[in-house]
Order: sequence, then structure tokens, then C-alpha cells
Amino acid sequence: DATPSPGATVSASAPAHAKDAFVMGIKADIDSLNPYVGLLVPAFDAYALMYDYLTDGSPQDMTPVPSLAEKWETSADGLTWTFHLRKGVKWSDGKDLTSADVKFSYERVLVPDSTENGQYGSSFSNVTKVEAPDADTFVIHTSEPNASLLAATMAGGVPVVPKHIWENIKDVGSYANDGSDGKPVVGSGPFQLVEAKKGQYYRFKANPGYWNGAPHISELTMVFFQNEETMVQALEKGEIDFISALTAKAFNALKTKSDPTITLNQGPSQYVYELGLNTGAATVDNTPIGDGHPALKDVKVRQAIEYAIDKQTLVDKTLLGAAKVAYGENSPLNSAWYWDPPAAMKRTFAPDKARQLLDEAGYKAGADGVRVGPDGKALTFRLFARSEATESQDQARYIQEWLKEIGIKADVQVVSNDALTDLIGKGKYDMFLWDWWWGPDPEGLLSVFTCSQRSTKDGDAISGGWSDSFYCNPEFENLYKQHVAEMDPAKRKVIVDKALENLYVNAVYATLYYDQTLQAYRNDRFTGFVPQPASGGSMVAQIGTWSYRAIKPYTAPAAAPEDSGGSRTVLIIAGAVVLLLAVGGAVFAMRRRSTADDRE
Amino acid sequence: MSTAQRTGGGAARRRLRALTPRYVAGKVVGAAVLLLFVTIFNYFLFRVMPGDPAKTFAPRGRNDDPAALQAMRERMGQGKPWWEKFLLYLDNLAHGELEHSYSQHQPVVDAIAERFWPTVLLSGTALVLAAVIGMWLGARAGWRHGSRFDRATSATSLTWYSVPEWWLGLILIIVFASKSGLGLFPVSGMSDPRSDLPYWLDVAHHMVLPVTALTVVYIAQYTLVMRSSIIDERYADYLAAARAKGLRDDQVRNRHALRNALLPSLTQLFLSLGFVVSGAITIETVFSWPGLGLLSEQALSGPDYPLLEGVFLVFSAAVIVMNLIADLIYPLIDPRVRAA
Amino acid sequence: MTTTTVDVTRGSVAWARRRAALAGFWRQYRRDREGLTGLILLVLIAAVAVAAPLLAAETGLSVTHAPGRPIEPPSGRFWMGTDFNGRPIMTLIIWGSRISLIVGFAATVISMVIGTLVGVLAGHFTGWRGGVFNKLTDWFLVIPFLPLAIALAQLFHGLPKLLAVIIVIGVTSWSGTARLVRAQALTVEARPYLERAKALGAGHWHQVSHHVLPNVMPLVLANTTLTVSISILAETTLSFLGLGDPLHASWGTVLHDAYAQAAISNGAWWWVIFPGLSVVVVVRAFNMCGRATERILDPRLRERA
Amino acid sequence: MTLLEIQDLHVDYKIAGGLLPAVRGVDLTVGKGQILGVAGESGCGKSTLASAVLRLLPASTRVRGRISLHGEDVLGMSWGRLRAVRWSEASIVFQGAMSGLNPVHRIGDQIAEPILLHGTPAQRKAGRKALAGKVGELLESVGVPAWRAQSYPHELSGGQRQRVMIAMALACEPDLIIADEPTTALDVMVQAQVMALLKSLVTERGVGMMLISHDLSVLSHVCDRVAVMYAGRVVEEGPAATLFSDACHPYAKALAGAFPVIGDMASRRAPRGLPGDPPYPLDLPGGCPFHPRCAVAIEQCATEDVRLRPAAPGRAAACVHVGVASESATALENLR
Amino acid sequence: MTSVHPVLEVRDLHVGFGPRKGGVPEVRAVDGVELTAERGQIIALAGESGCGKTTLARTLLGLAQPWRGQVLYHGKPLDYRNSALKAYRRKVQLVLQDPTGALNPRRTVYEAVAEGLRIHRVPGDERAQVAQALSRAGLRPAENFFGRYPHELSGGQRQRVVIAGALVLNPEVIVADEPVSSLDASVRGEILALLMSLRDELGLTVLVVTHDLGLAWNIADQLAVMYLGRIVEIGRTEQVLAAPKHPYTEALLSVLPETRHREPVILTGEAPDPRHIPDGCRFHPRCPALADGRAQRAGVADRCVGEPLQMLPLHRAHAAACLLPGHIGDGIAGAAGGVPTGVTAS
Ligand SMILES: Nc1ncnc2c1ncn2[C@@H]1O[C@H](COP(=O)(O)OP(=O)(O)OP(=O)(O)O)[C@@H](O)[C@H]1O
Ligand SMILES: Nc1ncnc2c1ncn2[C@@H]1O[C@H](COP(=O)(O)OP(=O)(O)OP(=O)(O)O)[C@@H](O)[C@H]1O
Ligand SMILES: [Mg+2]
Ligand SMILES: [Mg+2]
Repeated sequence: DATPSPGATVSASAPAHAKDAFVMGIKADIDSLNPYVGLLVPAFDAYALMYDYLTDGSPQDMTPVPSLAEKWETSADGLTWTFHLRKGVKWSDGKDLTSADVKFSYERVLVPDSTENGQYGSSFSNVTKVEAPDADTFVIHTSEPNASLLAATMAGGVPVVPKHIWENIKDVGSYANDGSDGKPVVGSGPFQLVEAKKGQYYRFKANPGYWNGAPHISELTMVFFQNEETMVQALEKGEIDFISALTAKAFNALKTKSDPTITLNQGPSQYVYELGLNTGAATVDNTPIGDGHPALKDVKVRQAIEYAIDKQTLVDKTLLGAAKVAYGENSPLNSAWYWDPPAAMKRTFAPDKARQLLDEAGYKAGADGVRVGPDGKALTFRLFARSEATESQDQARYIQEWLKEIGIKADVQVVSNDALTDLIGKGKYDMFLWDWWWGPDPEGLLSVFTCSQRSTKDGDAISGGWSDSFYCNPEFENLYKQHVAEMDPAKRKVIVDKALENLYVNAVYATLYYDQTLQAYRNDRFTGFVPQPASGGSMVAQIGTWSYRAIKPYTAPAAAPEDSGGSRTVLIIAGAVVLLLAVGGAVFAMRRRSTADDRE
Repeated sequence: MSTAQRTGGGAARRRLRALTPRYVAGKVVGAAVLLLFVTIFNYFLFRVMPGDPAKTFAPRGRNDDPAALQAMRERMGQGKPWWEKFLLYLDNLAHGELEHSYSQHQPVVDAIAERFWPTVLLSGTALVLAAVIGMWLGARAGWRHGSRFDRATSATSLTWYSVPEWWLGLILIIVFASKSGLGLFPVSGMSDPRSDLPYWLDVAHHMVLPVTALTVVYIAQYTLVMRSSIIDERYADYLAAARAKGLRDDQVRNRHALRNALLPSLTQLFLSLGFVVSGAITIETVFSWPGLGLLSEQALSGPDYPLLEGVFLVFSAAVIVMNLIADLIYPLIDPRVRAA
Repeated sequence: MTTTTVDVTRGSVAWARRRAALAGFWRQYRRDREGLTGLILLVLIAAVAVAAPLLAAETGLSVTHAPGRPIEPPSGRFWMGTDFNGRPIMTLIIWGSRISLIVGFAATVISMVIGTLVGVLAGHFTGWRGGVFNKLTDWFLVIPFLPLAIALAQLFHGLPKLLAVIIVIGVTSWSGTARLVRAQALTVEARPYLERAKALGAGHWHQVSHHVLPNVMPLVLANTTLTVSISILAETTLSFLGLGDPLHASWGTVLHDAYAQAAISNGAWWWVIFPGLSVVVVVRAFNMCGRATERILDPRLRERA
Repeated sequence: MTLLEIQDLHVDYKIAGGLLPAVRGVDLTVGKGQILGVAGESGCGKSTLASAVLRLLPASTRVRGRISLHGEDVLGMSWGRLRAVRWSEASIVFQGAMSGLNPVHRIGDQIAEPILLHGTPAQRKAGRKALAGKVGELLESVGVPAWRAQSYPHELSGGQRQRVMIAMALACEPDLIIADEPTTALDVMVQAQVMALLKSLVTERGVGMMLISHDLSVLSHVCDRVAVMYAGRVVEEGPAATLFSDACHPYAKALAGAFPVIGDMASRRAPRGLPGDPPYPLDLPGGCPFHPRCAVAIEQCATEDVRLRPAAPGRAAACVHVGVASESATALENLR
Repeated sequence: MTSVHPVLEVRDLHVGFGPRKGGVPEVRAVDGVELTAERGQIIALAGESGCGKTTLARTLLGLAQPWRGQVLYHGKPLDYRNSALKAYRRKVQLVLQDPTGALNPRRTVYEAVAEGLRIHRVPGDERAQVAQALSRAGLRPAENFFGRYPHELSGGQRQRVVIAGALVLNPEVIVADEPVSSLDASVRGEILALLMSLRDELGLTVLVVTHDLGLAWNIADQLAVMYLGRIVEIGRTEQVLAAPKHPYTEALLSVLPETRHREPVILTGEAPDPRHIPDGCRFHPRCPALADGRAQRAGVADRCVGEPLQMLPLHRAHAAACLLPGHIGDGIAGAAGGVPTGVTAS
């Protein structure tokens, strides 16, 4: 930066950190830089910076686009996938990236019970073999057609790591991969890790020789904030340039201030929030478990509950409008597989309808306003909110009050995610508030509602599957099986729509809303962000590194006076210390003189 | 006189001799037993915790089959009989190893080692400041027991003592760090990756607010202890004797009262030094200070039991070790303890 | 004198004496400006807690029928502003005082009972029995409060949250009391009247119940108010860390909500300042009372002219 | 000029309930080379009297009367002058030597401290090290080995500590030593040693001493004159040799009677005491404060507050049964 | 009670504190004491500070356990089981030195006196018994004192309350540990007179621990002088005082004001320490007789240093644990004339 800073006496020379370093605040610390163990969103973002994948998600709609694989094809029987690799890609230590590296990376994932398998293996359960027939070709064999395999090769899926480094690493599970062991962190991605300070920040240097073009910024830093408030303050003060995942309330703060230097971005996300219902807990062999309220087995009761909830108000009040009211289960972000019920089918807020349904189902108002069923059991449901999610606690209160209006008593309890997982697995719940992150492919979503995902019982020990509704419907099972085997996307879409409709009609969940990604950045510093998907999508934490490679420092039309805040504060501190010493010394001296004499 | 020389050396030796092997061994063994107790308690406390960590740390939203879950559970060491696990744990502990953190994906020992010094820096600075200022205030206030200075000091320090330190931290951020406030200090973290200050100055700059919050709140306990021990000493006969010798009031205080009164405060200081590492959980959370407190807060949202367990062990060990040091130093500075 | 001779055996005179001692205590307490200020504050706060339904309509706690708009700044209608649900902060504080006080007192009772018991036994028994109680105290003393509280809060997840919080605070905070009580019990143990009681043939129960306990009780009582203030602070901190009971508005949970919902960034300072000040005031008031009581019961602390 | 002269001294402590009269009009003198013994019941104001001489009472205490040391008015001195006088001209050995020594300083340093404070500029400049010899001598002079200078108080026995206190009192070679119960709580054997030491100091160095003690036999053997106090007043004063064997005041008589003399058949299997309770300073009976306990009290005693009056040559007592009322204090003065 | 045995008897008593080495405790506070107390006797136990008087008194009450030797009550060894001790403590009472400390400041006089009755669940009219005990102890009218707290009493009155608390159980023996040393001289005589009159009226056996020989002269029939955990001289009070047989007793007497005409024998050397009891005669390092050559002349000097002395045997004559023959020093001349009175054993 050419502008000399006025009064900057402390550091006149060029700072060690580039002025065009892009600094983004992250709310969850990167749990590990090792792509085989990290679980949190920023960690996957970091892997995407450091490594390449066979494919990427398109910035427009997240469908697979070429990355390391320039093109790929499936055999007619759908059992063989052949990827043709890009030539001339080099690792950051200068070595060539070849199909051997790809094979090495994928083979690790196939080893049963390995750490790598635990991390990425679920999408490869029917992969039989991977091969590298030549330096530029990579082949995957499966035992059955697997429509969702391609998604697992995208960013967020299996990264391609350098064989010559990783083959020497013994204990992958505890390998930090942050250079702290003296081994350089070698990657092929657009950025390379240069400094990792857990709990503080992670610095990445741009890779000038990146095959898809050098990034426009020289450095990218992720700074961890435990506290969202301070992260927002930091953005306002210019200590950071970007915040990727704001809560609605913090977003609101920026919105109401409407600082012209801060641009806000609000777009759909892959999270769907629901009120989960216990439709009758049982194990995979249909043995009933738990103590769920029997009334919830009645679809009318479940539907009544949805009618009683004013989703729009819920969104407006607890999220300040930063979400979209939901009916179907899949997120609109996964536009290819999105299904929204037709207006006539939608159960919009209608307490009278809810009451009517409950009356029909035989639940009459009791003495204290709580309805009582034919079996004499009052409609008192446990409603679990989660201690980790404050908005769920807030929302539970709303839902409790709305349910009261229709004669249902919700007994709200707040438990940890962990405890709730346990309770759900054992069927000891009635209702809960939670959410799902659905990937681009619908298979994951639908599998959750299959019979086989219910709990299993081994002696007395019950272990939960993924089902948290204990939904088990033959028609739905059938649809699920069909959609896995269908390789034609258009035909598959029809089946998936039917499956989603089945879920909605049976009110397995009362789906509440589709969450939104809320982001903010300083437009006086960086520009050129590439949202994914194109219409109001996420600016970072993408499938791919589209934004990171595209952003460039913003050069103001007229150079604003340089802020030398750093050196000024030093002066302030020094002044304060001197002043404090002077005052303290004077007081001390005075006191001393006055006490020296004449007092006993 | 030559005797002075001879016995002078003797006295110094006596001083050290106060630390008889038996005394030292007794204290060390006591501390070790306590540590063992804490370890055992700690171990089982975290074993009776509810929940299935395998599920917690398998990311929700991705499909997973029960077999993989089982594999993860086995990796986490579940399934073995409890005593076998406990023995394994002790064995590992003896080799300076703890378990593997679920959430940090690294050995608990490493995770703790990284965060140890930032905490010591933050809380240690605050504690030393608080101790120095607090003892100074307490000594003055106690000596002038009942004076306006005493009342003002007690009232002020007690008021600060009633303030939750994290709340004070929030207020400090509003006033001194936020853009709408004075904006003098960084809002959070330990250093700024883009800062052009020398590293230590940058860290110092980041420390100002959290240290202030901690110091202000901690001061009271030292003020009060020092004050009451000075008051206890205030009417001691040897002070009357000192006064009768013709010493000035401040001489009586500084030469005689202060040193005696310092001893109880020192105990307090050492005890709180032990609490240094655990003392700043909330402040580290508010200021995102990358220390053990923040680590425990991170471990809490899981919860990552091995990590919590490790942090907990370090916290307790710190207190035990500091107490041990206090026990060992005490006879060196207080001649009376040696007799016991 | 006939009046003093009646019914001494049944302890009525002793009772009258005790009443007189209490009156004497009160006379001294009344003269203590700090103590009186604290007491008045506490009475006011307690009155507010008791009269909560009169002072602030309970509907103010409802989210669906909240009277205000989201984060309204303080105004004539909402003296302390509103939260994001439009609920008046003042209503939350008034109702929250109940929870904060209940938690403070209940946790203190637990802490006092355990602390006094363990302390007295550790002081009374010599040999291994006393050693066990003493080590137990030492042990709880070295376990840092917050981590233990956090761990216990996880453990008690099955209980109603509020009860869990109370138990957690009670169980983690008794060790200080126990140590204090033990020290006092030891000085009582060293008193000749205990030797005399032993020489008279008194058993442990008699010694503890007739001599040790009555003599540590004043200290315990003076310590109570201080412990209440610590408990209230602890509740606030636990709630702030998200370990409190989010369903019952206590001052801690109000602050937690403010923190979690970015009140500061939204400029809703009233949401942070007022509950925080409430905590400071009530804790300070308890401290004032505690110190005044201590001053009166412990003549060493009395200001000598 | 007498060394110490106390005239009509009143001391009132300020306490919660008002003023507590601890000393209520005391006249005493101590000459060079003389030991004045002071006896009396616990709480009668002996220690208060001792502290008043060096103005060591709490700041709020009200002191009236006149105390002159070498003719100089102590009560009117500036603080600076008072500090200079303390220890160098008059030193004090406190009741309970155990607590009169700072537990965390070495014996030697504590003895050296007043020398450094009051000594010649040369002494002060030379510092603590140079004083080792002098400190050693002082210790030897009270029979404590010189190497004990390096010890801490708790390492010494009670008798040794008491002797260290005496050595400290001698450090600046004062003219007046006030010894407040220097031997209570000491073993008989040690008690005898300390008393012998004090006596020899007075005779060898010619200092004046005020010796406060409960033990009448000690007083009668060590002192030149003895004053018996009761309820803040001197009720009898006279030569030590005869006062107890032939007391004039009923209180002094009772006090003397309470002390058994071994070998005296009158006291064998016949312990004697003084019935009644000591008076509480805030609630003194009217008239002679002793009259409620007095065996020979007459009606007049309940109303008349008798002051000291000459009883015999060199003796004075405050009792209606004694001699005739003296007109003025000067008359009493002439008797000495 | 007519028993062939003395009321209280002590045989070969050793009491110690601290860790044991080879079965012997580190601090040997009482180290070989034999003593008998007959009914109606007043025995004074004198000696310098730290010689083990209090420890002996506490052991008599069963408050400390001997590691060797025994305490016999009517010829039967003391049983240290709880119930037996409790029964024993109904008959043997302790009166402590400091009455202020011995009374719980929070309990009234009535409660303090009745405590023993309640502990032992003594039947009968508690009120009457308390009143009787108080008036026996000289607090009359007793009812006036019932509701008072210790701080409302004078020191002498407090000690009387303590004594009343002991009397209320109709004990056979009172062990008084320095019962008057914390009291003012004027009160002291009153309390001693009370003890004497109680002995005369009730036939109590009293063991008074003291460091004051004057007290022994005042009330005791027998005087035992203790040195470093052992009784070194015992006999009728008059005899011991008039013609001490042990150099230690002699030294004690020589510093009394009554003997000021003589040069006092000031003992030199460090105070005795029950941790390190010297070999030979335990008094030898400070023994004036050894120092001034009298022992040498008597030809026992070597034995004094090298040969451990026997314990004083249990007999009622005047005896001393010293190798020097006969009476070795001057006592207090007047004392010899004392004639035994009272209910002494014969
Ligand atoms: N600092 C004080 N404040 C108030 N009252 C005091 C103070 N010091 C002493 N007194 C009271 O003054 C009176 C005389 O006390 P003083 O210490 O002079 O008695 P004493 O004759 O030395 O007694 P003793 O023989 O017990 O030492 C007592 O009633 C005592 O309670
Ligand atoms: N509980 C104890 N632990 C260790 N040593 C003890 C204990 N009690 C007494 N002693 C030691 O035993 C010795 C005798 O003590 P004891 O109290 O019987 O002496 P005493 O003759 O009563 O002395 P005094 O006249 O001072 O009361 C002393 O050296 C004392 O230090
Ligand atoms: Mg005195
Ligand atoms: Mg004793």
C-alpha cells in the first residue's frame, strides 16, 4: 500500500502481513486440519482451500462440474465410473499430482473401520474397487448402481491428498496436519496453510501456480470467535472482513445499522428445521420401545399440531424473518430435488382446524383446558429443546403457548444434543426441535425415514439408528428402494417427489422452516464474491472455492486517510500508564507524608 | 563478634533445615494422594456422564450405518470392561498421556498444552496485579481501620466483587472496544493476524480489557484478606512494643505489621494461583481468549468428555501443586511454622 | 428473685436470654450503617419477588402475547425496554428475582448443611475419621468450582434444570464453609469446656450437639448471607454458560439470552445493563448483611476507636 | 528532681457505652535507683497506668493530669519529641513477653532496632551488622547466650523471651524501666531468676523502675516502695518492707492475708480470701469503692470518697479508719 | 465405703504423645508414676511447668491412655471401653484451671451444672440436685444463678459453678488441675477453703495439681513433687516442706520469698524436655548437688550420671528419688511444726 500513514512512527516499513490479506471470522473453531478427522464446516472449508477434489459443485446450482477430473463417464450398467484427470497439476512441493495420488486417497477410505472410512466411507459402501490404469485415469467399481456416488467426489467429499506425504503417516486419527510436526503441509489447492493457531486463527497463503488461476488475494486468514457479538464488533471495526454464518439476531444488528461499508447477504441454506414427533417408537423388528405418548400415533393429532403452529410468526419473531416457512422436508437450496406441497395440501396456521381435528380424533377438553383422550390420558407431551441451540428454546416457548390454545400441554425440557440423541434412540420422547442438513442428493434424507433406521435392540441395550420419528411405512419403503436404483435423474425426481409427499401427508414431522445463510462483508475492502447458488447463495463455505479464488481487494476511488489505529492505541496506552504512575506516585507521596507524623 | 558470623550461617542453614525430608515427603505424598483421588473421581465422574459420544461426533445429517457407529464406539474405547479401561487410563496417565479429544481430534495432552500458556499469561497477569493492588489497598485500609479510606476501599472492592466478571467484560467491550464506544482496544482474541505491532505489544494490547475485568473483580479478595489480617495484627502486643521503641507509625506498619499480615495473604495468593488456570472460563469465552477456559467451553458443547476430563485434571492438579508449593515455601518464610 | 426462678429447667429462661441476645444483636445491627443498607435493599428485593404478580402482569412473560415490539428501548411504557420477543425486561427481572433468590437460598441451604456437617465432624473427630472428612474437604477445595459445576450439570441432566442448578451449586460450594467451620470447631475442641464435658462422660453426640454445633452456628449464619451471594453469582454464571434453566427467567438466563441473541450488537444495552445491575445490587446487599453480621459476631472485626 | 512524677492522673477509655474510667486520680513518684511496686486486683488499672507514662494508649483515650519525666511534661510533648523519649529515656517491658516480640524477626534485630533508632549518628550509620557486638553483650547481661541473637522468638523458652524483652528495654540505657508483670505465666524457678536480674540491674545501673505484679511476696522482697491500687486509685502506699506485714487499708490487708506464707501456722489448712466481686469500672459503688467488700466498713464509707491520707511515717492510705484527713496533696508530699 | 483398696491408685504409669518408636512414644510426658489416694485425702501434686502434671490428671480421668502401667479404682484397673469409662467418670470428677474456658459461653449456669446429670441420666429432681450442688459450692441462693451466663459471673463464681458441676454427681474423687492459678489472689483463698470444707463434709478425695507450693501448705495433706514425668519426692506436706530430701525440692523451696534470707539455688541448664529424658538420674544435668560436689563426696556421682533410678515405691512415708542419703537440704523451718489434721489416712 503506497499511502504513507500519518503519524505512524512505530512501523514505517512494510508489515509482515499483507494488507490485502482476507480475514474472515469463524464461529466454530477448525477442529482439525486433517481432512480425515475434522467435522466442522470451517474445517471442510479449509480442506477445500488446501486440496482438490475430483469434481466441484457448480457455482450456479451445485451440480457436479469438472475439477481434477476433466470429464467422467459411467458404464452402461452403472457399475463403473471412469474419471479422466487433468494434466499438469502439481503439488505445492513441486511434485506432480497423478492418478496414483487419487487412488491412494480413495483406497484409504475403503479400508473398513479406518478413520478415513469413518469420515467418508458412507457413500462408498457398495464400492468394490478403485483403479488407476494410467497416470491420468481413475476408475471406481461398484456392486450396485449408486446414483449418489458422484456427490461424494465433490468438494466436501474425499479430498485428493499427496501420497508421498500421507503414506508415511502412521496414526492418521491424531495427525494434526498443521505443520507442527515439521512436515510441510503439502496440497494442490488454491491456498496453502502457513500458520495454524488453534483457538485463534489460521493463515493460508495463495498458491500462485494454481491450475485454475492464481487467487487475487495473497493471503486468507480465518479468525476464530467464541462470541458472535465480538465477531460482529470486529467486522464493524474492520478487524475482520467477512463473517460467514451469522445468527438472525446478529444479522439484524448489521441490517438495522445499515453501514454502507458492510454488505449483507441472505440466502437459502441446506438446513431444515422441524418439530420432530414420536410416531410410535419401535425397534427394527417392530418391538415397541420407549414411552412416547400414544396419541401421537394418530396422524390427526400430528396434523393438528402443525395446524396450531403459526410458522410465519415463529420465523418473524425468533429469527426476525431470516428464514422461509417450510412444509416439505427438502431444502429449496437443493433445487433439483425440492418438493413443495400444493397449496391445498399445505397445513397453514389454523387453530380452529386443529381443534376440529382433535375433536374428531376423540380428544375432548378436560377440566384444566387440557384435552383428554378416550383412554383417559391427557394430551400432555414432552417437548425437548436443545441447550446448544438457543433459538430452539425460544421457539419451544412459542410452540408451547400455541399448543395450549388448542388444548395440548407441552412440557418443555431443555437437554443437550447428546442427551436428546440418547432419548430419541430409546423412544423416550414425544416432540423435539431439531434440524437436518440435507446434502444435494436426496438419498440421505429419505433413508432417515426408512424402517431400517429405527433403533436396534441387543439384549437390554438399545442403540438408535438415524430415525428420529420411528416412521415405518411400506409405501414409503417401496419408493425409497426405487429411487436408489433409478439412474435417470428425471425419473428419479418423480419418485422422490412421491416419497416426500408421503412424508408430508402423514405428518411425520411438523417441518417449520428452511434456514438461511446469513453473511456479511466489508465492501470497502474486498469485492468480487461469487455466490453459490447464483441467486443469493452462500459467498463462502461453498462446494468448491469459487469465492475465495475470485475476490480481490477493493480499491477506493479516492484514497481514504489511512487509519493508523494500532500505533495510536500504543500511544494511548503509554500515555495512560505514565499518567497512572504519576497520579499514583503523587497520591502515595502525599499519603506518606500525612501518615508519617502525628498518628497513633 | 565472631558469634554473629558463625550463627548467621547456622541460622540460614536452619532455615533450609526446616524442610526436613520427612516434612517434604509428607507434603508431597499428601499432594500425590489427593491428586490420585481427584484422578479417580474425575475418571468415574466422566464415565457416568450420559450420552453416546460416537453419535455426538458422527456428524448428523449424513447417513451412517450402525456398524460404522459401532466401529467408532470401539475406536473410542467403549465396550471393554470398566476396570480394564481404568487401568489403561492410569497406565497412559503415568506416561503423560491422556485420551484422545473427540472434538479437537488430537491427543488431549496436546490440546491442553497449546492452551496452557495463554491462560497463565492472562489470569496470571490479572492475579498478580490484583494481588499487588489488593494487598496494598488492604494493608492501608486495615491500618486505618474505620477511616474514610478504609470504608471507601472496602465498599468499592466489595462492589466490584459482586460483579460477574464476564458481565463486566461485556460492558468493557461495549465501552472500550466497540465501534460505537471508544474503540480503543481489540474486541477479542489474543493477537491480530493483520496487526503491524510487534507481537508482544499486540498481545498486550489484546490483554488490556480481559485483564482489567479479571483484576478489578479479583482485587476484593486480596483487599479483604490483607485488611483483616492487618486488623488482627493491629493490636498485637509486639506492635505496642514497637511503638514504645519510638518507631514512627509507618515504620511500625511496614517493618512489623505488614510482614506478619502478609502470611495469610500469601496462602490465599497461592491458593488462587492454583485457580489461575480455571479462573477465566467465562472471561476467555467473552473475549475469545485462546486459553484453557475457552477450551473447556468448547469441550462443553459436545460434550467432549475426554477433553473435559483432561482440562479438569489440569485444573485440579494446578491447585494441588500450588498448594504443595505454598506448603513448602511457608516454613521458609514463617519461622513459626518450622516449630510445628 | 422469684421471676427468674420459674421454669429454668424447661429452658424458658434460657430461651428468654436467647431472645434478649437476639434483641441485642438487632440493636447492634441497627447501628451498623452498612448492614442496615444491605438489609433494606434485601427487604425491598424480597418484596419485589413476592409481589411479582402485582408489579408485573404474568402475561409479560408470554412470548405469543408479548406486549411490546422487539427490542424497544426504555420508554415510559417499558421502563427497561423489551427483548426480541417484545417482553418487557422489567417483567423478566421482577419474575427472575424469584428464581435467582430461590436458587441462591436453596443452594445455600444445601451448601451450609453439608459444609457444617463435614466441617464439624472433621473438627471433632481426631484420627482417621477426622482425616477422612478433612481430606474430603481438601479435595472439594482443590476441584475448581466452575469445571466441577459444569461436569455435575451434565450429570444431573435428568433432573429438572432448576433443581439441577441448585444441587450443582450446593454441592460445589460447601467446601469453603466446611473449612471455616472446621477451624472454628477446632478452636471449640481446644476449649476446656469440651474437656470438661468429656470428663463428665459425654459421648460424641453430646459433645457435638451441645458444645461444638452451638458454637459454630453463629459463624455459619454469618457465612450464610455470603454464601447466598456467591450462589446467586454462580447461578448467573452457570446460566450465562448455558447451563441454567432457560425456561425460567432468572437474571442469569436473561443475560444469557441477551448474550446469545446479540443484544450488544443490536444496541440493546438495556437488556444487558439492567439484569446485570440487579445481580450486582442483590449480591452486594447480601455481602453487606453478611459482613455486618460477621462484624457483630466476631468482636475482632469491630472497629476499635 | 524525681525521675518520674505522676500527678492526679485520670485515664478514660472510650468504649461503646461511653467512657470507662480505668485510672481515677493517681499520684506516684519514682526516683533514680528506686523500684516502685504496684499491686492490685486484675483490672484495677495497673497496665493502663504503665502505658500512660509513655502515651502508648489508643488515640481515643482521654488522659488528664500530669506526667513528668525528668521534669518534662510527657502529655504535652510533640510526637517527634515523644518518639525520641520513648525507649531512650524510658522503656517498657510488657505484660506477657510472649507477644511482645515480633514472631517473624530475629531476636538480635529486634534488640538492635531501638539502638538504630535512638543511637548516635555513628551507630546509625554503621548499621545493624556493627551492632552485633552490642546486642550480644546485652543478651549476655541478661543471661541469654549471645548466639541467640540469631534465633526467632518461638525458639526460646518463656523465661528466655522475657529476658530478651528486658535486654531490649536496656538497649538504649534508659533511666526509667516500666515492667508490667514481667513474670506472670513463668515458672517459679524462672520467675526467681528474672526478678533477681531486675533487682541487680537497678542496683548496678541506678535506673528507676516501676514494677507491676500480682505477687505480693515478690513485691515485698524486690521493691523499695509499694503502691496498692483498687478500682483505678492508689489505696495504700508505703515502704515495701512493712506495707504488707502491717497494712493500713482493709483491701491491702486482705490482699496480704490471701498470700500464704509457708511455715506460717496461721495459714496451714486455713486458706483465706476476700469475699465479693471486684468492681466494674463503669459501675463503681458510691463512696469508697471498696466498701461493699470491706469487713470494717461503716456508714460513712458508703458516702465519703476517701482520698489518700497519711497513715504512718512514709505511708499513706485511703481509708476512713486511717489517721486524719490531710488538707492537701503537699502535706502528703512532705511525708516522703 | 470401706474398701481394702485405696480409692485411686496409680501403678507404673507411663503416658506419652507422638509417634512411637519401638513402642515408646516420642514425648514421654508421664514416665513412671506411682501414687495412692485414700478416701478423704487431699494430695497436692507440684512441679515446674511441663513436668507432666496435667497429663497425669487427665490420665486419671481416662482422658489419656497410658502406654504402660495402669490406673486402679478401688483396686480394679480402669476399663477404657466407652460404657465403663462413662460410669467411672460419674465417680471421678475433673476441675480445670481456667473456669472461664471450662464453661461454655452459650450455656447457662443451670445447664452447665445439670450437664453431668443429663449425660448420666441421673434420676430424681434435677432442679433440686442442681440447687443443692450450687449452694454447696457456695453460690447461695442457688436459684439466682440458674439463668445466668458465664460472662455475667466473676472468676471466683465461675470456678464455683465448675465445682458445683462436679459435685452434682456426688463424686468420690475430685481431680483439680490448677484450680486457682488463673484466679486473683483475693479469690484464690475462697476456692481453696471450699475444697477443704467439701473434703471435711463429704469425705471427698481431692488431688490438686499446682505449681504453687503455697497452695500445698494451705490445704494439702500429702505433697508430691514431680520432675520430668516422675514423682521425685513425696510425703506429708509438712515433712516435705520442712526437710526436703530431693535437691530439686530444695531448689524449689530456696526461691520462695520465705527463704530469702538464704541464697536461692537457681537451676541452670536448659529446661527439661520430655522428648529427651537424660540417662541416669533424670535430674542430674541440673542437679546442684552434683554440680557443687556433694554427690561426689557422698560417692554417688557416677551412679547419678549412669544408673537409672527406680521409681519411687508405693509407701506412705516421706521418700525421695535421690541417691543422696538422708535429708539433704534446708526446708522451711516453720513448716516442721505442722501437725496432721483432718481425715488423713493412717
Ligand atoms: N483498650 C481498652 N479499651 C477499653 N477498656 C480497656 C482497654 N484496656 C483496658 N481496659 C479496661 O480498663 C480497666 C483497667 O485495665 P488494665 O489493663 O489497666 O488493668 P490491670 O490492672 O493491668 O489488670 P491485669 O492485672 O489483669 O493486667 C479494665 O477494666 C479494662 O477492662
Ligand atoms: N497432646 C500432647 N501432644 C504432645 N505433647 C504433649 C501433649 N500434651 C502435653 N504434652 C507435653 O507433655 C509434657 C507435659 O505436659 P503437661 O501439660 O502434663 O505439663 P504440666 O505439668 O501440666 O505443665 P503446666 O504447669 O505448664 O501446665 C509437656 O512437655 C508437653 O509439651
Ligand atoms: Mg495488666
Ligand atoms: Mg498443666
